[in-house]
Amino acid sequence: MTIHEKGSAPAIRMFHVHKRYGKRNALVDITLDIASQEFVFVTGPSGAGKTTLLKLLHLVEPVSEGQILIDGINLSRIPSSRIPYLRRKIGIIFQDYKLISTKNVFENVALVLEVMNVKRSQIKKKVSSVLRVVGMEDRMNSFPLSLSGGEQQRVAIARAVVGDPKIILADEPTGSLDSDSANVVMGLLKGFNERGATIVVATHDHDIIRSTGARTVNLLDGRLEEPVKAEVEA
Amino acid sequence: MTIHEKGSAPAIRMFHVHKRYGKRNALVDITLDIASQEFVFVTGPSGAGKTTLLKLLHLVEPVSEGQILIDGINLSRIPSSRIPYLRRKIGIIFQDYKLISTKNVFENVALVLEVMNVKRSQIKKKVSSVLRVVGMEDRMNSFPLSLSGGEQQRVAIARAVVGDPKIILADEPTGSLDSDSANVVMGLLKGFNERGATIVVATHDHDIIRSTGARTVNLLDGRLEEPVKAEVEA
Amino acid sequence: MIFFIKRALLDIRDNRFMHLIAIITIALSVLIVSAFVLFFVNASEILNTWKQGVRVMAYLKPDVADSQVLVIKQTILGMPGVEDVVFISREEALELLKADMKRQASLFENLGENQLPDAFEIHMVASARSWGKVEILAREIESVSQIEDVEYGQKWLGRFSSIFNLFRITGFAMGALFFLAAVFIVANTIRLILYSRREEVEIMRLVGASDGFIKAPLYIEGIIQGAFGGVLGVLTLFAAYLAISANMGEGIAGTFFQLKFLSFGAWFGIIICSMFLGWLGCYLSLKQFLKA
Amino acid sequence: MIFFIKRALLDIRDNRFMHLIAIITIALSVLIVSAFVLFFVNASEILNTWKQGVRVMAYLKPDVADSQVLVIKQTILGMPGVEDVVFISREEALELLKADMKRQASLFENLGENQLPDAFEIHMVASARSWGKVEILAREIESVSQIEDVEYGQKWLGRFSSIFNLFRITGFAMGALFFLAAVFIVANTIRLILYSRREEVEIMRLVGASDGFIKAPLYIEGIIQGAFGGVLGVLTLFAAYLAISANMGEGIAGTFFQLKFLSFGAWFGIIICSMFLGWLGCYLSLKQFLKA
Ligand SMILES: Nc1ncnc2c1ncn2[C@@H]1O[C@H](COP(=O)(O)OP(=O)(O)OP(=O)(O)O)[C@@H](O)[C@H]1O
Ligand SMILES: Nc1ncnc2c1ncn2[C@@H]1O[C@H](COP(=O)(O)OP(=O)(O)OP(=O)(O)O)[C@@H](O)[C@H]1O
Ligand SMILES: [Mg+2]
Ligand SMILES: [Mg+2]
Repeated sequence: MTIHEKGSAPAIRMFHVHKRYGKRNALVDITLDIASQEFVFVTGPSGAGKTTLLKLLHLVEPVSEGQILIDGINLSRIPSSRIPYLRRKIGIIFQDYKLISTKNVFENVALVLEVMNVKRSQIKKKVSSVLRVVGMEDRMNSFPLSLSGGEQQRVAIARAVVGDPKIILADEPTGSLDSDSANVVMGLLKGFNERGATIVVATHDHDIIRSTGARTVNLLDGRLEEPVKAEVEA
Repeated sequence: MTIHEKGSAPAIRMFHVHKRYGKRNALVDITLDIASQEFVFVTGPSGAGKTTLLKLLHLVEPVSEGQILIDGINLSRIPSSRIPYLRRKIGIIFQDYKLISTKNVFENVALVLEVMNVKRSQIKKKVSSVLRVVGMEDRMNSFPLSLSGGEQQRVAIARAVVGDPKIILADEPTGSLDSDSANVVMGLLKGFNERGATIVVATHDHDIIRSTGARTVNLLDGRLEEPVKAEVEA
Repeated sequence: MIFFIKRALLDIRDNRFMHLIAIITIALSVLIVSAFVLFFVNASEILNTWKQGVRVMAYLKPDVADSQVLVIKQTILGMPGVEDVVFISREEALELLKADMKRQASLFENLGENQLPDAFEIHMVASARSWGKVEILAREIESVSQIEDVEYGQKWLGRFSSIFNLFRITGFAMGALFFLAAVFIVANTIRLILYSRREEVEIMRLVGASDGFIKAPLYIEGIIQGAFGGVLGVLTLFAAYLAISANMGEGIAGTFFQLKFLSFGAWFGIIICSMFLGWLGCYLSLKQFLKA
Repeated sequence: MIFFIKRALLDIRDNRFMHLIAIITIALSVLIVSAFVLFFVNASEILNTWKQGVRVMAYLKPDVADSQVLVIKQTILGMPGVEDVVFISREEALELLKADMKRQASLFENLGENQLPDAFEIHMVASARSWGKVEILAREIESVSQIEDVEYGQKWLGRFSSIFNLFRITGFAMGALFFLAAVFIVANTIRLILYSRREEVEIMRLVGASDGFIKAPLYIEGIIQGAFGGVLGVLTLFAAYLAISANMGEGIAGTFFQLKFLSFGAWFGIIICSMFLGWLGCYLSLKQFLKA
């Protein structure tokens, strides 16, 4: 494992991680370091295991084998009562958005802050400002089912970043967006990255990867396509 | 309205169609002809009204104003008991897939044929063959929630085409697909088009539009961006 | 049809959890209603056995000739509602009286002539054992010229009838209430189930399924749920009945009264009813549901 | 806490349909259980008024001096379970007897000396009016040397007790059954509701909500549902009660018996119970639910 110079300790370390769903191998022997404050793309064709990788990092699924450390904390050792606190440090954009359909846009985004016990006035301010960035400020009172696909995705993005997380996991965050909106979103993520967040984006949009020029991790059938030799930067 | 020479009568005609959700104008004064056996792209940024347009054609939503004719049938005049029969002529791929999560892949796709009263043995054959085309043949017994985003999308595509529909409406059919899979899907749609189906694809993926070179209808804030002057072909 | 039944069964497999809840709910509803009915039937039975004790005494005038007694007996037997008439001579009456009043028996020791009247004890058929009918009969018997007086324990019977009426009305009202509540609960449960499956139904419509295609298996499922629920409910009731009547047996051994269970026909009726309940639940929820 | 209550109320607004169903279900369950309890209480009341008729007669030996009567009366009054003791002299007894037996009154006309014994009529406190206790008391009284005999209508009381026991046991069993059924139905309904909201709960967990944060408003909602359901159930029962007792009034005007409704305390208790029911339903479903 090479130690990355950008940031201090790696934000995410995966050692020989396997993930099996029944007999199906979704991830095979993944060993990967992501430095603190790094920006990483995960790519690969449909079914390669991108979403699975992010789910493991967010403790949505348990690993089948191997170890994952986030900020030095071993995810297999963490007691289940601590999981919520860990998740509050991570913002996640799900491929299928996962908005609560009985709550409106504002409430969906505000939920993240309510969970953290942020004050009401504070919540209002933060939610409005983040919705403004993704261009959904005037839809605060709409319900997810009355939004277009791209609008839902933008709400999901707002929710992921509203809590100022140290790590942002984004699963195809621009899949439903036209190129202009996509650029806005990528700009937003880069801004967070510059202000210190570690960012992992799963995507199959090579235009975006090219325009960003960050490190790319390539998955194929659950395997790392080429052992990622972390290029020593600076 | 120019009469298209490819195909006989227009498969889809829209006259001054408006669609309002409450006070929000999703579509404004759309007048559009799509010839029988034509291949048309509908583009536009997030929230432009692409999905709304397809929903009107599939009778998911009623028009607020104006008339839509499909195969010469006026959609506002059709009795609700006839709607299922009209829908069986149209294959649709939803932006959010809309797979039934309690049914497995085979059952989801087979449903279209069951509804049409196709014989069991026939169903088996057709479903297998269409799943083979989209590369999901070996996942027939999986449930939608255990599929990756792209896999779900491919099942949705299989379901849309399995009934050999005369019209295929596709809403971002390649949004979750890597470029290879996307090409496979576009090839599939082109094949249907060549065998006589009318195809309408809503997408924001300009690569795909470019590679296909078909007519493009551009929406912006619910309006046709430039009155579509149908280029006389042949 | 077979296709729809197949689809219904597949559907039950796919939605086990919710079907189980529906079945349990139906079973409990059936249990409640039929337990109450059983309770009511048994309690009525008890009151009925008491009512059997109701009899009418007709006292003859002192000078009636023996030859006339049979004629009068026939007359009374011919009246509507009379089941049996027993002649009790004044001698028998005295013996009965003495037996009845052991304590005061000493009273009768230095008794002169037996001045008791001859009498008829009249038993009535079960259906005529209501206060009103007994009164009518009594008046009719009184109109026979050789009858001096008719006695039928007015007070006792009156009190009894009013209680019985009270019991019957509340019993019916409660049975109806329970039944309605059961229908509501089942309908609500099925509505909730359909609600949680509204997406599935919506998707089926979007791929061109007709309402009939969507509804048929749901109805069949409702009926199957009803059948399972009914059987389960009746079996549970039967178990409870066995437990209670075993307890009873010890408690009042050799009692005059035997707990009754429902007849086989009633079993069958309950199960049919609960199938209907499943169907009705479906019907009520689907009506509102497919509109929306 | 206020925050959680606010969230619960918002949640109820967001999920009106399902909360309405939960409330109706709870109301119906409350209705069923309390209707049955009310029925049972009233029926018991009737049986109890009959039981009040139970009395013990103690007959004195012929040669007891008047001066001793008071002493014996005090002795009996001192025995456990005795409420009141009334002395009935032989003269009074004869008058009562004659009044009792109007028909046979002619018998007493040429009666010599009054050979009836003096007696005590003993009334018992309500709690001691069971067969077993009456028997014990009777034996105790018999042991008083001046008492010749004790009579307490063994047969009548025995039959009565067995029926009363039967009634009580089935009543309790059925009340318990209904209650359990209600708990099940409510728990199932809430489970179904949570099931249809499992995605929402799952999403909340994914954005870092602790179990407490998720559960607190659900419990509060359960309790609010319970309260609404309870009030609705009791009100419906009260309406039904008014309807029935109005009917009763006509049917058996001027009857000795007055239908009772639940006391205010009982109302309150039922509502508390149904809040508990809402909570319990939540608890049972959440337990299983958050595991999965
Ligand atoms: N819950 C599950 N149960 C069983 N198999 C699963 C489950 N989730 C994912 N899989 C399988 O694991 C493999 C990897 O899935 P994953 O969702 O990680 O793919 P992906 O790289 O995100 O693909 P896409 O680009 O299509 O979203 C796929 O073959 C998928 O079918
Ligand atoms: N059910 C609805 N109720 C209210 N507003 C709606 C509803 N459906 C769509 N809209 C609004 O109508 C507009 C057009 O939506 P539509 O889904 O057609 O956009 P789209 O072109 O498909 O966008 P995308 O590329 O993001 O999917 C949007 O502003 C959307 O919020
Ligand atoms: Mg994925
Ligand atoms: Mg759309």
